[in-house]
Amino acid sequence: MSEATKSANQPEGGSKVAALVRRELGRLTAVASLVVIFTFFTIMRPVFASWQNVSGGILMSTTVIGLLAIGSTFVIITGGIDLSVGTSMALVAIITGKTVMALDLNVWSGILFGMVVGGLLGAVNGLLITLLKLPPFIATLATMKGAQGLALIVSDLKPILFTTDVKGWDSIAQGNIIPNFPNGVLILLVAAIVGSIILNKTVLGRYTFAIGSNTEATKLSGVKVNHWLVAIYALCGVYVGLAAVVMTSRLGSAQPDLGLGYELEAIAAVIIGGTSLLGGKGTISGTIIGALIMSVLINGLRILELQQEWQYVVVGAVILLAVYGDNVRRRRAGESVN
Amino acid sequence: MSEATKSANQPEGGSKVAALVRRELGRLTAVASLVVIFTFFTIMRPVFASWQNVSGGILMSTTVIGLLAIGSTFVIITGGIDLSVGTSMALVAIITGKTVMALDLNVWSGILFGMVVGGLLGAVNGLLITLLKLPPFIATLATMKGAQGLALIVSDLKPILFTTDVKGWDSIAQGNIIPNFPNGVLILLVAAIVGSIILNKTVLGRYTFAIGSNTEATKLSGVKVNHWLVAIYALCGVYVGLAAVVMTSRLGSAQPDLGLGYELEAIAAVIIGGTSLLGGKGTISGTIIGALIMSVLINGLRILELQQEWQYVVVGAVILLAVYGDNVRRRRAGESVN
Amino acid sequence: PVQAADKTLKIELISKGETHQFWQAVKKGAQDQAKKMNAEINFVGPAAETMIDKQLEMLDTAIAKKPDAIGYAALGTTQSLTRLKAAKDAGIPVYQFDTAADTPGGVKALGPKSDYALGVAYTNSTAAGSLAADKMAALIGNKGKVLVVGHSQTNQTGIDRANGFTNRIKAKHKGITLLTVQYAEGGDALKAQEIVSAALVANKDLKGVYGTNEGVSIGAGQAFKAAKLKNGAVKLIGFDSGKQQMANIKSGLQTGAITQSPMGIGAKTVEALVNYVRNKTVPKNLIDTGFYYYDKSNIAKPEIAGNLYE
Amino acid sequence: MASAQLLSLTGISKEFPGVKALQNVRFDLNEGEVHAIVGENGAGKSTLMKIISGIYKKDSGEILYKGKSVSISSPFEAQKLGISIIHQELNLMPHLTVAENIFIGREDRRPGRVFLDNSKLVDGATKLLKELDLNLDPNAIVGELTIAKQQMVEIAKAVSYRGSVIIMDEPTSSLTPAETESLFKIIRTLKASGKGVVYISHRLEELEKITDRISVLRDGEYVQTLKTSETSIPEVISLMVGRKVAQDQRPENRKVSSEVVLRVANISDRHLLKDISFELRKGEILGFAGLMGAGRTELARVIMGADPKNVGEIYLHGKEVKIKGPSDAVAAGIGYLSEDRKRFGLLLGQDITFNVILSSIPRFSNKFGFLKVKSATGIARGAIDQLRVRTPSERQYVKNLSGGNQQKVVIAKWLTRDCDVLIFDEPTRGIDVGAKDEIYRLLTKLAEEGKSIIMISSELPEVLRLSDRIAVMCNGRLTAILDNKDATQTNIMEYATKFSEDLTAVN
Ligand SMILES: Nc1ncnc2c1ncn2[C@@H]1O[C@H](COP(=O)(O)OP(=O)(O)OP(=O)(O)O)[C@@H](O)[C@H]1O
Ligand SMILES: Nc1ncnc2c1ncn2[C@@H]1O[C@H](COP(=O)(O)OP(=O)(O)OP(=O)(O)O)[C@@H](O)[C@H]1O
Ligand SMILES: [Mg+2]
Ligand SMILES: [Mg+2]
Repeated sequence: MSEATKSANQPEGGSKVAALVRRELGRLTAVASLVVIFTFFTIMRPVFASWQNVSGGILMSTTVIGLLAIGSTFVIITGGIDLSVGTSMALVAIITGKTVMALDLNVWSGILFGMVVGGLLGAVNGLLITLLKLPPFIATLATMKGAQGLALIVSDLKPILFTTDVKGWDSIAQGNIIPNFPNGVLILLVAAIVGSIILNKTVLGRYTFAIGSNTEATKLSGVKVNHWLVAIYALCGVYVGLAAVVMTSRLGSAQPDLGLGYELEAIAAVIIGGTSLLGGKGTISGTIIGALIMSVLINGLRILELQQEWQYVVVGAVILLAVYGDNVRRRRAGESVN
Repeated sequence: MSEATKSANQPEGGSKVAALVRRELGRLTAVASLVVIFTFFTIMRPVFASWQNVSGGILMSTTVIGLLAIGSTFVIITGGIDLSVGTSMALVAIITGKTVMALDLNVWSGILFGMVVGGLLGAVNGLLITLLKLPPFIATLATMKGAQGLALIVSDLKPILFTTDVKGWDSIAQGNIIPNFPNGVLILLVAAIVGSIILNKTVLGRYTFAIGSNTEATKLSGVKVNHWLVAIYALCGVYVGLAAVVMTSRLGSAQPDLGLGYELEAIAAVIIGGTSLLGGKGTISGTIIGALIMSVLINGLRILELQQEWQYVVVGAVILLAVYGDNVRRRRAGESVN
Repeated sequence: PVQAADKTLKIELISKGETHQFWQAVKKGAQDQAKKMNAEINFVGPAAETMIDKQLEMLDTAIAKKPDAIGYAALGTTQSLTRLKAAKDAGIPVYQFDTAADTPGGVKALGPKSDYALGVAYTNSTAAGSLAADKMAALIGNKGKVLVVGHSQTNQTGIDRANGFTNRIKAKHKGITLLTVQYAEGGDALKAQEIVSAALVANKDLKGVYGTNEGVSIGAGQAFKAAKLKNGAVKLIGFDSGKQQMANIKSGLQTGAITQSPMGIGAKTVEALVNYVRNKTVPKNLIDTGFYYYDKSNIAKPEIAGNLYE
Repeated sequence: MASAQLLSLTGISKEFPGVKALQNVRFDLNEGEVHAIVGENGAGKSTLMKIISGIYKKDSGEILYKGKSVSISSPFEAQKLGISIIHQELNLMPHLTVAENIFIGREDRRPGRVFLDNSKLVDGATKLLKELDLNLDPNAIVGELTIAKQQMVEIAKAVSYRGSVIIMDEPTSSLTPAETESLFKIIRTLKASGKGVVYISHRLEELEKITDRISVLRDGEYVQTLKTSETSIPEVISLMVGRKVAQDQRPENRKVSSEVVLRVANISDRHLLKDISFELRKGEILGFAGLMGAGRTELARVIMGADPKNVGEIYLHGKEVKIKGPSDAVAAGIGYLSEDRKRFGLLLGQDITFNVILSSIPRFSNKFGFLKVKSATGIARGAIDQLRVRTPSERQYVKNLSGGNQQKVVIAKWLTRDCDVLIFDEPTRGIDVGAKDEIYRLLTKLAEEGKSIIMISSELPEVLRLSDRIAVMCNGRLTAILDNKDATQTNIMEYATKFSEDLTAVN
């Protein structure tokens, strides 16, 4: 409600690029928080800023949560939530691990297989929500529990090892197509760009926003909301599948019990990144920055050798500050705060 | 939208009692799910229905989650969420344990102290949400982390043992004012009734619904929404404090790391009980039934000695069925399904 | 190169957890030893023992910091191999504690020599479980129903403690009936209490309960209390120590428990690393720090008390 | 009149719990015709339209579309047939842009049908908006527009379907006369191209300008269909209401005391308002006139503390009051009825009683904070009777009420609060003539009882009829305060368009 509002409503005019930059990277305070945190740690311990730590420590540890968070962004923009991403990731990892080992799949088929299985699990969420008309929280809580159990059952409680027969499984995340740049980070980057394109340039993305903005109105406009919701949850699942693949590659194995709790970290990254739980708005770039804030913070605190219990407290405080700072910026800029 | 709709919207006429029964206990399918599950286990293992199991097994194991869920119900009806209830409970337990031991407080002062500390923590959530204008998800995620860390720090990572000096701490939950009826269950019952009265009969309850229905309109009607929100989160905190007291009494000690994840179970109970995450509606009785469904189920599966991994799957499936059944009933009755 | 003795060595210890008492005891043992030997330790661990990826990140961070030595307790037995190799390539010696990396079998498969680590200071959890089984069998006269409550279905130590017990019972004490193993994930005392309460209802003739960590043991004891069992009516063998468990053993609510030597684990690891860095003394490949059964009768004895923590 | 029949409905009935919304209603529509449906609030107009557009299922009756019997079971099917609707309550996606809203579900795609062709979308919207002569930026975010502009988006959207039937359910309720005129131009174009328009409005004077026939509903029943050329407004009103209602009056000479209750001094905000000062006296109705966007709503929100002011003071009974938020304003005795009842007025998911007592809950509770349910129910019942809210009971959910009846519930809320100063922002929006008349009488009665009233309205006859004095705003400034006897529609419009020397933000 200030003069700054105007610019937000002005016609884009020719400058589409500017609009995109504004929309996708203009989340100044979030970026600012990131820079402040990064600089702080670098001053405290210069080794923090070493490429080895940045790529192998910070960026790599953003990959799994980052991928889950990209998927969750879509779901949250529709006004929904997916609590199952963590345990579904474990289940996909187990199923993919078993299948890759049993059928001796090559790396590419393995990746594809994981994404398909993830997509199917996501579609199940979508179907439960649309066909049974369950609130997303309940539907995905149920699949969260179900996936948790199934991962243990299918794996027979044992991790699935990707033995060296599966040539190159390691290098999915840890190889370097670009020298000194881990593939896992590359995957995250590409996945984020693809996600951003889907969200902003495709029909699916448009309906993601529309459903989150006003489901009833979208339905009344003749959009097959249920179909699209299934597609959106399936897309989230595809990202979960990719996260599972990256995780197994990082670990060299599929762990049946690894994933519970990750849903909350993913959702936190999405929301720190400025996407509203109420639906209707959000960006992938914000989500990635949100995920980065978390992993920079945790990596830095580890490097500073802060004790775990104090880390919790600091992380809590920084989440508050980062989101509060972002709110202040947006209020100044006249944007609405969720 | 059928003829069955009538009863739901018709004027009450004289029969207030009938209305109350309809409102508070008429959640037929949820109750029905409960009865079906209960009957099933009783047939499988008659000992399941023994009073010893019902009181000491099922009801007792509903106490902690039940209390957290009652508090969460208020918050969720406002359209908010409280992710901090689990770790706050641990923090309250530790602080109370330390204080009771250090000052040699008697049982009553100890209970009161726990509830006050809980209330203060809840008020902090409320203040973060209203003063800093943070989304409840973020504010309580931060306090969740903060409380987790503080519980460990304050306790110095060690459980606080309630030595026998604290006369009667055990009997807070495990004594029997009413023969054969554990006090813990009595506490839950009283807390639920008090909660239900607050929610339905008092100004605070009315504002809880109003804020959840339309915060803007409530504000423009002259209601001090921020004040009431702080009060509501504080009330949730009081229930968290009571849960902490009951938990320490059941364990004879305060565990610094026990509580994480309980928030999700509490929220699940609330939502299975028919309260909408969108805010504006909900009941305490529904929440209690939701919590009971979960604990009956888990207790029954343990008695049947189902393997842990299968328990997850069954719990997931039953959550789906229970909520779906309830939706179907409500649609039949013409009520809206969030 | 042999380091000057006066330089304070920096040692990174990556454990499986940080905020549990057991790990705090390991940390204390390591710290005390480090002080004696002019070294400094940084002790870290993930929030939960399922979080292998987090632990590996910690390992990465540790290597990036280029310390003089690393101590590592493997959550992922094979998953850490590339990191251990990286450490070796970077010239950082690694000694393992509690659980060894290598192949899925952990310590058993460690064999004569690990490629990337100098060795491991550990507790033989399977043997500890077996000892608990023998004690239980003796306590209940070799027959009746026994419930095992585990603290993790997937954590190697948890599995070994449970399997060590059940396998021993099945092999040696055939008169005993084992109920399905139940799990209080993460050692949640409240969940353990509920599990044992349910078992007491379903099995009036339950003779014994074995809990695989401190939280579970506390919960089981509280379940006995809630059911108003006479002390000793159902035997309870727990694991680890802690104030409440020790109090329960003294009061007779709990029969006994197995304790490892967590401080010994910490101390031996630091000792091995410092000696290697300073004096090039190659440490023993396997250092078994041992475990003990304790009950009311021997809880105060120095060889036991030294391994208990409050 | 040889034009073909587009729609023919016979024997339509629809029942909601406790409400017979429609009973045996008939209606027909020809090509190139504008057919109005009128009736009191809750008469069943919107329900009938929702049946035609596939949102509600009829209980019985038959629909012929272009001579063929059809069953319209979803909005999608209605669209396929060529029936589009502008809903009474806005149905837009607030986070999306104007262009995105207009073409939702039918967006231009690039070859391959996966990627959107946004520039084509924007071009299409630009062309459409130009064709309809609507002053809207296709890239504006809809949620940031005023409701009037949002209404225009709805209109553009409905037209964009290019169907043969367009239903307009109170399209002008938030439009100014000028915008209404441009809507009429659109309707005439549609008509000329052979489309049929169903037109619902409570502004009956519009009917003479635009409609060919008028059908009257009363209490869910069909009353009569009249040719516009052969009838008169008073006749229509008496068919609707069952009695005569006076129109275009001026206030009888009321005595307004000289006591100043509210004084607003030099208020400006960062956005629009510039140096506004006025006084409101005891027992006075002060009308606020102006074009859309003149800043009347913004002024009201600033007085209420709902939006921040930059400079300026507010005095009540001569004493300055610091208003930091609506609760301060309400506590000081100022009540505000918002122009957007759905967003700022109602708890849609709660019942009438709850909504009526919302701003006075402390009055309905004892000192322990317990609610006095009986007296709340009593008040609600009283309000329902007084304002003639059409509802089966005071426990009805507000979302189930017709639009006009919802408005009455908001009014009831403020009557219950008993404020000294009442700000009514478009109080008769969506209200039928009969009820309007009641509200006029109510406002007059309140003023006579000594309340001071600010009435913001875009309907000049209404302003002239009720106000003792009329304040006119333009572009965030107060351009005149006229005594009623000096005011005419012409000079009000003059002041309402008196943009200052610096002609900045002319829309
Ligand atoms: N979903 C619903 N549930 C219950 N009652 C309803 C519902 N929708 C409408 N009604 C009732 O049906 C009647 C007709 O409502 P409708 O909205 O058609 O009136 P209307 O003629 O459009 O009035 P207005 O001029 O106020 O818009 C009203 O009494 C209303 O309360
Ligand atoms: N929430 C908002 N965000 C941005 N601009 C706004 C907002 N609310 C109002 N405006 C702008 O403020 C100006 C004044 O609007 P306001 O609603 O006060 O006018 P009004 O005289 O009441 O007219 P109306 O008849 O439309 O209610 C308009 O230009 C409008 O676009
Ligand atoms: Mg209507
Ligand atoms: Mg206005």
